[in-house]
Amino acid sequence: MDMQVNFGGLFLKNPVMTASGTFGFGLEFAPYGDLKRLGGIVAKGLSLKPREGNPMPRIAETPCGMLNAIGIQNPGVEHFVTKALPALPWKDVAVVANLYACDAEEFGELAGVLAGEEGVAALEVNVSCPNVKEGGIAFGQDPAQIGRVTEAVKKRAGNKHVMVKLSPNVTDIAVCARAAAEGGADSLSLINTLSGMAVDIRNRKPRIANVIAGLSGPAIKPVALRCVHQAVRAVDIPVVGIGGIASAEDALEFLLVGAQAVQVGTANFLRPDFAFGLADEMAALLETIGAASLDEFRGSLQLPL
Amino acid sequence: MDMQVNFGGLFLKNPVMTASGTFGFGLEFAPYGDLKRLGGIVAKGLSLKPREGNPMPRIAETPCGMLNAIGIQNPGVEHFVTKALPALPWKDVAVVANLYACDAEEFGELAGVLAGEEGVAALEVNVSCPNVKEGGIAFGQDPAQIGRVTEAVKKRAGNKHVMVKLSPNVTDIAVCARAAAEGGADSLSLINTLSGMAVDIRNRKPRIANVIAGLSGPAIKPVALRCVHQAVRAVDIPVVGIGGIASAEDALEFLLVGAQAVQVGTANFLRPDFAFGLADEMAALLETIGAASLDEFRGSLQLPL
Amino acid sequence: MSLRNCRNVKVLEVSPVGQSKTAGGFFELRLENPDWDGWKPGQFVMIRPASWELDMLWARPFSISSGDKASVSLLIQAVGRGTRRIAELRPGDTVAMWGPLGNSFAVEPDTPTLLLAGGIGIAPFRGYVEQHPHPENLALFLAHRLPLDCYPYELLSKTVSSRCMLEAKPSDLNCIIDTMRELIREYADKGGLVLSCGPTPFMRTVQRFAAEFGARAQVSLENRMACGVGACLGCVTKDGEGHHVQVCTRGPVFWADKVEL
Amino acid sequence: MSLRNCRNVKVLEVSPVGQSKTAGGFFELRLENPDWDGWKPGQFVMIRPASWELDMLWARPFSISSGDKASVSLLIQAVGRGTRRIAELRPGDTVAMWGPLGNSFAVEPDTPTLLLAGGIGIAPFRGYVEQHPHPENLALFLAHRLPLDCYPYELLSKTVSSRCMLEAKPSDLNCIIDTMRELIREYADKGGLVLSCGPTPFMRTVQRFAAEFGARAQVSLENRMACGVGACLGCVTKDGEGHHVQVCTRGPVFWADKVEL
Ligand SMILES: Cc1cc2nc3c(=O)[nH]c(=O)nc-3n(C[C@H](O)[C@H](O)[C@H](O)COP(=O)(O)OP(=O)(O)OC[C@H]3O[C@@H](n4cnc5c(N)ncnc54)[C@H](O)[C@@H]3O)c2cc1C
Ligand SMILES: Cc1cc2nc3c(=O)[nH]c(=O)nc-3n(C[C@H](O)[C@H](O)[C@H](O)COP(=O)(O)OP(=O)(O)OC[C@H]3O[C@@H](n4cnc5c(N)ncnc54)[C@H](O)[C@@H]3O)c2cc1C
Ligand SMILES: Cc1cc2nc3c(=O)[nH]c(=O)nc-3n(C[C@H](O)[C@H](O)[C@H](O)COP(=O)(O)O)c2cc1C
Ligand SMILES: Cc1cc2nc3c(=O)[nH]c(=O)nc-3n(C[C@H](O)[C@H](O)[C@H](O)COP(=O)(O)O)c2cc1C
Ligand code: FES
Ligand code: FES
Repeated sequence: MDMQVNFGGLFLKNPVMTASGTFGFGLEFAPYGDLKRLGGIVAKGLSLKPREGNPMPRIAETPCGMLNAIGIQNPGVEHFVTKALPALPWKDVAVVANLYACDAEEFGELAGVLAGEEGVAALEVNVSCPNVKEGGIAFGQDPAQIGRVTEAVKKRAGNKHVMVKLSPNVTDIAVCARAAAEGGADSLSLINTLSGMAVDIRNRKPRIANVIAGLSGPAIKPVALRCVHQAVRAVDIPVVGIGGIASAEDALEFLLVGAQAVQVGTANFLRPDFAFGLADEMAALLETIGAASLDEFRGSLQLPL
Repeated sequence: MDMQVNFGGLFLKNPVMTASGTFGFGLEFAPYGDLKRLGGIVAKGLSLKPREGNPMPRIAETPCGMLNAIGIQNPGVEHFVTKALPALPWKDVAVVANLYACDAEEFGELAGVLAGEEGVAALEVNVSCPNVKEGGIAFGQDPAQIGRVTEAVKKRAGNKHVMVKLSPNVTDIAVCARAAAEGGADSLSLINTLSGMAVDIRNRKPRIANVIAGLSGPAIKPVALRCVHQAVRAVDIPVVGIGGIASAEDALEFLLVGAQAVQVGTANFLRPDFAFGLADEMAALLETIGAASLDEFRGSLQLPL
Repeated sequence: MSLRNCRNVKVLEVSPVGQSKTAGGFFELRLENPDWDGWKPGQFVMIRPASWELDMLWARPFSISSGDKASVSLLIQAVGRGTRRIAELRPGDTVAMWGPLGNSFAVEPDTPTLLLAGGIGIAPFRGYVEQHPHPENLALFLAHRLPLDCYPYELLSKTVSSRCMLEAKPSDLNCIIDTMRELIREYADKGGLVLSCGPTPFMRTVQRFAAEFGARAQVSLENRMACGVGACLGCVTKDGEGHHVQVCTRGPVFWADKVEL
Repeated sequence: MSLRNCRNVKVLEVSPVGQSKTAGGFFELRLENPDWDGWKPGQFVMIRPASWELDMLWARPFSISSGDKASVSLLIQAVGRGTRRIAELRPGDTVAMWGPLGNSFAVEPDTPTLLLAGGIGIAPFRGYVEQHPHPENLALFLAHRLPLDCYPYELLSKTVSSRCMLEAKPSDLNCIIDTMRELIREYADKGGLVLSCGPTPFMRTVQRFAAEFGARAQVSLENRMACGVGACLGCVTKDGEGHHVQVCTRGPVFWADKVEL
């Protein structure tokens, strides 16, 4: 089955991308599979300056999920452009840069640095930063800010596809989706992690030094599906589904509710070769369940009247 | 260890309550344990009139969790007062009525019916109704409405303890917590279910007839702990922790972040005798980990400076 | 205070069923009897292996197929994740079990009684036959999709007059339906009793012909269950008046004219 | 293209370790060798039993303790949910394994080398001893909390000069620390090499005395890991300049003066 997807000028050989922060810069996974088998690689979050990230401990296991508060540790956008990007097979796999900043100006600057990079297929805007401040509302939970950041990135992104990544930690994801669309986003990707926490009753401390952390993995799939379902119905731009995908069936569920493509995050930790075979498994499963094509299947969820 | 708790005039023999909608009217579980061993029983959601609830299918299993969209099927408050309550050992276990309505007036009326019932120890106000309308924002996600409903219930509740149950499907749980406190709530209970969804790629239909459903069980515990942590810090009134509790350790985690008591929901389905032994197990575990008393342990989470 | 309870019991035996053994994924699970006073055919248990820990939260419902003071037997078809993992249990493993749950099939010792089973719907009828005071008044009809030797058919066919039909191709289905029609008409005419257990479409067929010929018929439903004790309201069906009632406590057996399928 | 890969391998054997058998929860897990070209002592693997399905998402890291063309051996102590479930594996079960991962201990064939093991920290040293060209230059010191016969001590003590000390009461700890101090001083004085593996407080003690006496010392860290391949940044430690570096790829072995513990 033909698995190519093409939306908003972004071409993917197949609908499987790897999610930011779970696949390094891609090269870490090269020993476990051929990166060219992937539809896309979303690189780990990039900031203008290098960041050391949050103190340890940063990760904890939870029922069918995990918490992380890495705090966007990264070597800075410059390092990515000069060291990582050239080593990636970007002619054969869409490489997406994931942008992290805490105000619109900085986002614009980051976009400016990446706009001229031939190897970058798209920019993903991480307006979620759920890990960074304890309590309080991240600016990505405010539709007005989402719109402003999207505009700022779009203005400096040249002809790059701009994908805005939404946080599920909001009262109404549809409002956030519309804010990004109105800000000029070429597509949306969702969901980022759910805001969560874990504690240790023995030492009476949070299990994550940052206290509040981001929940990911199969546990959150029902929330992710619901958010994607709502976003698809709220906007006309394409939507990329993320959250808890750990099998071809999971991935197809997101396509069924209308996603154009998916990103695989935490499942890359279950085994490092997970993402490589997924597109083939999806194609085989589509045939098994009698779908005529990817396009025929996508968005074909039958809702009760 | 002394496990009694007493907050806002509500006395519980121990901090273990059963969560609304997961324990029927309590009597369903009488064959599996002595109801008097529980700290409290929160009865299934009650409306003024009997309700048939949502169409089938209403439940689905998810990774470490489940979805439900029962739609508050119940025989109406009158039936509860005349048939169920007299059969419950309410002198020996706090029986809490869970109120469901979709506007402040109706909530007030419900409170009025129950205010005079000696057997009712407290009223829990379910402002979440996440299952009932697909998409759209439930009125329980609006702080202004939460305040209004709380006032309406409080006004008609006589001297009954009023506990307001919060939805986690909001941008800022602290704002909702404060709205309930300012509306006169005697305590808060949280969380209700997360808004989620599941689909079947074979028949291309939602797994739940209502499409959107409520996610509960161990999968959501990290979100629940985070919400309770934030609520405890936002208000001065007592907080009851709910969400994914499936062991004594889970229950103590909620007490550690500052909850006065807990409610056990989905775990009652893992085995019907689950809730009965929990308080004893909690007491034993508190001793094992060297807690001097319940009060010493409660809220003793050490946060980084 | 009640017959029901919830106990951790040990697995005594897991053995494939039918001559073809594991082919159809049918097996018999024998568990310690947790001090039951007794049970009635049509009743079921909820079981949840301890090894499931926190993934797959719900126990699974199975008809009690046989049992004595020492053990309880279930006949199970592996159809999904839960039943496949149950098939992997080994003697000595721990399983939480509660029951006996629900109501049971009507027993009228002297009435000619037809047992209609669709596939693994045969499970409760084993116990029905074993406990019936006059098995000579019973007749079994099994509609099956897999080869007959996958099913625990012989456990019953030795005792009661039995017939079976294979549904291998679409036209077979018409034969089966015709046969059911004739059988139900026959039992209606002689004032007999029709008891049935199987997938929902099978039950609907029973219901239709029972209505057509005025047969006294019962259907046993297999709705998905979370609690098994009437609390979650996830298993409901509509009763004769269109009200949602719990299959686990008001069923699983319903008179065919008192339930919407 | 690389020595590393990820494969489903079969469990060959799960056997208790030490004369007291299961008492301390120590066992040896032998797995099929997934076509490795080779591995170096100090390197580790990530393993994840297929039976974990979706609960417990992360694989668990274990030092490669021994191995040949046919099999890979791990020495494991059951300390939590994951290791307890690994202990329940049976021959024939499927495990996803990736490796060999990380760097390895320094090998200087002619240098007197002291191996300091805290508890199950002894695991990588078995391979170290087996692969070392001149085991006569090696000496092992094991600090242990459970009876000695719980540990795979004999596997090494037959080949290299070995000593061990039990930490049963608080004063024992002081003795152990004093002994470690003397040993590290001795190896510093003779220009030897000190290699260590054990819990973090144990590593800190090594680090402290190595600094005090200027010993060349390596520590192997056991940070919690999710991916094992350098991607998740969940396992980081601070290097000599205070930068966060991945223990899984930049370690697990660090020179004691180039890491903050
Ligand atoms: C009162 C009662 C008695 C039963 N007695 C028996 C018995 O004696 N022997 C036996 O083998 N089975 C019996 N069943 C059915 C059995 O409970 C299910 O097959 C089992 O729960 C499936 O679990 P699973 O995890 O393997 O399937 P899942 O992976 O959960 O589902 C697999 C497939 O089966 C469907 N399914 C799951 N449960 C049901 C269900 N209850 N009804 C219809 N479709 C379902 C799912 O939609 C899915 O398509 C009984 C059910 C009930 C309610
Ligand atoms: C490179 C490396 C090599 C290792 N080699 C071995 C080995 O050869 N043999 C062996 O038995 N173990 C080894 N370990 C440790 C082993 O990985 C852990 O014991 C295991 O992951 C614990 O999993 P669990 O699910 O049983 O424990 P959990 O239930 O996850 O945790 C149980 C307790 O152990 C603590 N814990 C869990 N993991 C670690 C950890 N990595 N470090 C410190 N504390 C932890 C938890 O905080 C908790 O208190 C190694 C670890 C690393 C990083
Ligand atoms: C360890 C870790 C690090 C992450 N880092 C980032 C990041 O840098 N930028 C970002 O946009 N999302 C980040 N995420 C979120 C994921 O990209 C993804 O949105 C989320 O994990 C949900 O998908 P999953 O359930 O498949 O993991 C991170 C997730 C994890 C688990
Ligand atoms: C089947 C089911 C029915 C529920 N019905 C109600 C209800 O009527 N009223 C209410 O306030 N909460 C209801 N809830 C929510 C629970 O009381 C609880 O808040 C939620 O399930 C989270 O806790 P848990 O993870 O322990 O289940 C229901 C939950 C389930 C699973
Ligand atoms: S299974 Fe819960 S009410 Fe029937
Ligand atoms: S375990 Fe993921 S970076 Fe080390």
